Amino acid sequence: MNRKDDQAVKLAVNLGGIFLRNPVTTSSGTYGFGQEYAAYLPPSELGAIALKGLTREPKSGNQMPRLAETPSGMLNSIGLQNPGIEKFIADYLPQVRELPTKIIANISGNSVDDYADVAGRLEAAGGIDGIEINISCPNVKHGGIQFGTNPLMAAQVTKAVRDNTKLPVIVKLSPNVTDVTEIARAVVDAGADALSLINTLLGMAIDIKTRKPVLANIMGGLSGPAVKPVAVRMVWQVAQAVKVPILGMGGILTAADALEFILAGATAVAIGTGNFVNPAAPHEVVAGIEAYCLDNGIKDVNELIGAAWRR
Amino acid sequence: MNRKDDQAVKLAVNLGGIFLRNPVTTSSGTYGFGQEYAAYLPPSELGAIALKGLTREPKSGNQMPRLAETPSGMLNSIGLQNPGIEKFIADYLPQVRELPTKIIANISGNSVDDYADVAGRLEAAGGIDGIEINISCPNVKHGGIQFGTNPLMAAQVTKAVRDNTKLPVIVKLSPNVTDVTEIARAVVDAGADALSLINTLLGMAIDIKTRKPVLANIMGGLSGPAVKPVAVRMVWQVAQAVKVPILGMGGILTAADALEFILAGATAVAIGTGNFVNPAAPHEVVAGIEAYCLDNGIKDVNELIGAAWRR
Amino acid sequence: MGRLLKATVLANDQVLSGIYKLVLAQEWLAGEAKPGQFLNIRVSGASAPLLRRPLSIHYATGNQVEVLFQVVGEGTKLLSQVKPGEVLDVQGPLGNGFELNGKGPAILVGGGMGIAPLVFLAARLREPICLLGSRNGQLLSSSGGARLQEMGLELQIATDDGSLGRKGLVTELLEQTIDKAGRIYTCGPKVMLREVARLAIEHNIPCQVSLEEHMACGVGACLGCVCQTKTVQGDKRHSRVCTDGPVFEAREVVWE
Amino acid sequence: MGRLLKATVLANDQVLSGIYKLVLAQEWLAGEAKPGQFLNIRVSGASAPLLRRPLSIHYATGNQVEVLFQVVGEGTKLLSQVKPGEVLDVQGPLGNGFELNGKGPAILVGGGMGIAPLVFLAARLREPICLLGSRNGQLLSSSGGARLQEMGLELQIATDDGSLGRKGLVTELLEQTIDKAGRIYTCGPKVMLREVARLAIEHNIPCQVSLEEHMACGVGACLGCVCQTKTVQGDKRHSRVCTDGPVFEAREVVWE
Ligand SMILES: Cc1cc2nc3c(=O)[nH]c(=O)nc-3n(C[C@H](O)[C@H](O)[C@H](O)COP(=O)(O)OP(=O)(O)OC[C@H]3O[C@@H](n4cnc5c(N)ncnc54)[C@H](O)[C@@H]3O)c2cc1C
Ligand SMILES: Cc1cc2nc3c(=O)[nH]c(=O)nc-3n(C[C@H](O)[C@H](O)[C@H](O)COP(=O)(O)OP(=O)(O)OC[C@H]3O[C@@H](n4cnc5c(N)ncnc54)[C@H](O)[C@@H]3O)c2cc1C
Ligand SMILES: Cc1cc2nc3c(=O)[nH]c(=O)nc-3n(C[C@H](O)[C@H](O)[C@H](O)COP(=O)(O)O)c2cc1C
Ligand SMILES: Cc1cc2nc3c(=O)[nH]c(=O)nc-3n(C[C@H](O)[C@H](O)[C@H](O)COP(=O)(O)O)c2cc1C
Ligand code: FES
Ligand code: FES
Repeated sequence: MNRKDDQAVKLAVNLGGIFLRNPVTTSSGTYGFGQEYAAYLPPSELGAIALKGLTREPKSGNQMPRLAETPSGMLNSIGLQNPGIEKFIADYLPQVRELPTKIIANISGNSVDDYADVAGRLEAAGGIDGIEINISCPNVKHGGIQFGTNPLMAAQVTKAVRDNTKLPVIVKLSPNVTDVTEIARAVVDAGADALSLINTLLGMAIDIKTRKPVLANIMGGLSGPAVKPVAVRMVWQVAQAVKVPILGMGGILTAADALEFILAGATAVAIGTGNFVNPAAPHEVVAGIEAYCLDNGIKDVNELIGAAWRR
Repeated sequence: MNRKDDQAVKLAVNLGGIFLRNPVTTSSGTYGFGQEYAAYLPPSELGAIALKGLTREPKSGNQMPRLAETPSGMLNSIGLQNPGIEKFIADYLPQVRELPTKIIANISGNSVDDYADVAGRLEAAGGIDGIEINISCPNVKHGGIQFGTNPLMAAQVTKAVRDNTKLPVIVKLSPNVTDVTEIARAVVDAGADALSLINTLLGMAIDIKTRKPVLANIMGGLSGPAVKPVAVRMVWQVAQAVKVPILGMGGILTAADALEFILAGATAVAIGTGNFVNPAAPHEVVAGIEAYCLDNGIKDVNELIGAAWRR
Repeated sequence: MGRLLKATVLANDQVLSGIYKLVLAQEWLAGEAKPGQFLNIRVSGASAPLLRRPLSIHYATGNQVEVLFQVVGEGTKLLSQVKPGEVLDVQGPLGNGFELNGKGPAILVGGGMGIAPLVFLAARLREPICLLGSRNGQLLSSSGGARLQEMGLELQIATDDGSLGRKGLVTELLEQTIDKAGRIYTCGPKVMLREVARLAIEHNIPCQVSLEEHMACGVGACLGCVCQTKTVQGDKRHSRVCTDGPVFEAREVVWE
Repeated sequence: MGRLLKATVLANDQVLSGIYKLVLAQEWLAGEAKPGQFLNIRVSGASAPLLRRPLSIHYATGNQVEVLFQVVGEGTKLLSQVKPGEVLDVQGPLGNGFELNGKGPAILVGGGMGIAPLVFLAARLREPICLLGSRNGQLLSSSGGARLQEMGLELQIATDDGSLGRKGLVTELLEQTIDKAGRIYTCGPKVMLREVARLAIEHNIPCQVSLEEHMACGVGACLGCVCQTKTVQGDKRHSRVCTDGPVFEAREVVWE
């Protein structure tokens, strides 16, 4: 008998064509290529893993220091260090493919063409269940954030990827914008199957001893519990503005945090910085969501999506 | 002999024509009309006090709950509760005027005319050292945030106030924008003598028990240490984009926090949420800045302004 | 007027699962404190939990101040871990407190943890009658009931499960006793307060209610903790629970 | 491979102002730990301080694991307040550790708190010679010097103030001793490591350096902790200090 049949609560969700066994995933850049935490948490317990951001060419990333801890959060400026799509497919994908969960590849580029090319190559290589377009990484000079703050460019990138792959396409939105719903509508119109939000808030820290920015890259992306109120607000706004499912993230540590996102309108959630604090967090979040459903007579987690505004 | 002559370190700064005895002020909405904390901290120790936001008509503010604590921060949706400009001038200003520190009135409105009118009446009443224009309050339906996210409207409001008063005009910027420097340039061109930033980040929290937003107003403003990295980043950006002095704020609890803002380019700083946590914070911040200067052979705190990028 | 104080922890004992009695050495505070006032206590040196926690003064005498609190979240959990000898950052006394003067027999109506501040109040009144309600007898005793009994006062008790006193609501006790009342003082859950206020207004008896709201500053500066009040003329306004209260006259509050 | 573990605190004593020795009961960890590896310890149940703190294994035996740490900020301050009997959330053992096999006499070069992990290393090597440097003698003894002496090892000491051993730098000691060395192991401040590496490369002696970087995950997932390394061919890349290190061969590191 299938283990799922035993479950009193249905946890499976459909994230724009990616079918997740439960709504809990791990976010891009915080879970490597899925191997690093495998000893701490069986990947089979996860709805999906989003891989570290990939680019057409290899990238050695930013100079050090790349990290700074902040109140209830952290700044990072990794700068998309990655082996490049070719080496990824040759050296890493064979192992990634074996992971017993859904795999979402996260892609970045300097041009529309870069994005389309990387997406196409990933689909051709096989073993990837969805493409997450990172139009919002604040840590690279060219591309990245510009695409994420301009609705026209965001739509262009989305359409190019959409046209070059049949895989479900998720667009990851930047929170560093005046109106996140404007970008959301633009990329959904351009063919996005789902949206993920939020990427990191642009922030910085200054070392008062050296009187210089702490990060070599000066600015970095703020993540962790500190950003949760902003993230929940944006999920709430976007969920009411578009019809595609949302992968909600930003500061999730516990099941209560994850439920805030789901009630705000997220179909699934991603844990990023939370993994660093507690590698068992995804496990605890799945268990906590299940317990919450049981306690509240909820038979299917899908009933909770957007329940804070859907009446 | 004047006490200031004894000081080894010169702490006085000029905030766009408001001369502060030291760079430490308290921020609007967190310090009432300056009386509430007087028993905890002699106002004479402060560079200035910014008063709770004033409007043309009295406002009873938003429904309860108005507060939610978040990781290293808090959400508020007070909704500009205030007695209105007329009653303020009649009943509160006489006491405010007696406070032994500089007084910055913070004003909001539903229309350009509202702002100009309130500013004019304050100047006529006397006893106010500067006007801070709040174009960025996320807690009111009309006006407020719309002015703060649109450079043209922000400039309009600034110009109207500028034309209606000779008092120094500070414009308080919203962080909920794609490019804060765009708004900063617009209001400086329109005549702002100084800028203050950041106001609160738009956020929300959901109560998973009731499955409703915690705040009656649904969304609120995020403040406290959680937002500090975003605030420092914006001060850094704006300080390099405009020539007017900056009043930096967002999450300051300690002298080290305040110094980050000054090094990023702030001429003075404001403590908001930090007062709630530690009513002695402004005192400790002044003492800490002085000690830092002494330790580092800095004779005048003005030498530190923007030192993280000025070479 | 409150002050920012250092207070040494003399004891912090669990009196029942999840309920702690914190005893602080703070002479100035003990001398200044009035029944119904509260403290704003910093529970962490780190930035989370950020805000102070408002807790009523349970009792004050000599150089000691007591607080009785229930662990409900992160802040009270941290407070429960504080050990004797540690020094806490305490702001207080805050709020207006109860008006002790008044005519006729005083009836105190306490529900749940709302019983805690009534202990200090009872000690300052002449032979008050105490009507107490809680989920069960153990909880009731631990949240101040036992202490009131030791003080030799007349107690009437109601519990949800009937494990102590009558099975039912404390407001049912009040209905039976209200005719004897010259004035009423009450603290507890909102639903209870509303019913006590309703009865008091109906019987035209002065009634002081102690309200609770989430707070940020505790000193009237942030306007985060307001409740709706009305003047005799019926004009409504937002009053601050922290400084205009926490104690209000029942008929001034807009109970909706 | 590291695990997420619960470890009971057996002791957490201040050995010198600001330096603490934390003793944990964790049998699996004690069995698994190798010299040069580290733990990632959660210092708060609240969200601030958020990240775990990386701390080297000072010693491990039986069912006990020891950590020697200096209070430098909020996280280590909280850790210093942990009391015996409390249970800590510990992740480890992490990192690759030192390669114990090698030819010729082993010379250990430790500076400051970098002496701490060398204690565990020394216990697993045959008669290593220990060159130790610190600001002063007290600090040197408290950060592992005394322990190494108790182990009956040959110590050579240099302090900044000359209060113990020679006045000067530990690298000066190394210059005098390096001809005896078959291999070198070193841990300490970056400037010291760089000089040790330079001498070792100059004399063509294998040298393992233990690096330190700010970390977020500690398991190789976030790429936050990288350092520049180079292959024999001179190709440069970013290697993760947490998993590719913290121990690197001196000639693989790009010392700029
Ligand atoms: C004037 C006053 C007197 C009080 N006296 C007592 C007392 O004597 N004994 C006692 O056990 N409790 C008392 N309370 C309630 C006490 O303040 C809360 O239980 C406590 O703040 C919860 O903090 P937490 O971090 O454990 O819970 P969390 O739920 O994690 O707190 C989250 C946030 O909500 C606030 N909060 C949560 N519940 C309340 C509440 N009921 N009232 C106000 N703020 C709340 C917290 O301060 C914090 O900012 C009093 C409250 C007020 C306003
Ligand atoms: C592999 C490794 C092993 C270590 N072993 C020891 C040891 O055995 N004994 C010991 O006393 N210290 C050791 N350290 C240093 C120790 O991790 C830091 O002193 C500690 O993290 C400081 O935390 P804090 O909150 O007290 O200081 P803060 O300065 O307040 O910390 C702020 C942030 O910076 C990080 N940080 C600050 N200093 C360092 C540092 N030197 N290295 C890495 N991160 C840092 C903190 O983890 C935190 O995220 C080791 C570091 C590494 C990387
Ligand atoms: C160290 C680090 C690296 C990240 N790298 C990427 C990346 O490569 N691509 C991407 O889309 N997001 C990246 N992110 C953003 C996260 O996926 C996530 O959107 C963000 O951190 C907010 O979630 P959190 O608060 O749970 O971490 C990174 C975040 C961190 C902390
Ligand atoms: C309770 C509260 C009320 C506020 N009211 C106002 C206001 O009336 N006008 C205004 O310009 N800013 C208002 N603010 C914003 C603060 O002045 C400040 O910009 C913001 O809180 C960031 O600083 P902080 O993190 O130090 O609090 C308010 C903030 C808080 C927390
Ligand atoms: S808590 Fe700030 S006004 Fe009452
Ligand atoms: S700390 Fe994350 S890769 Fe090393």
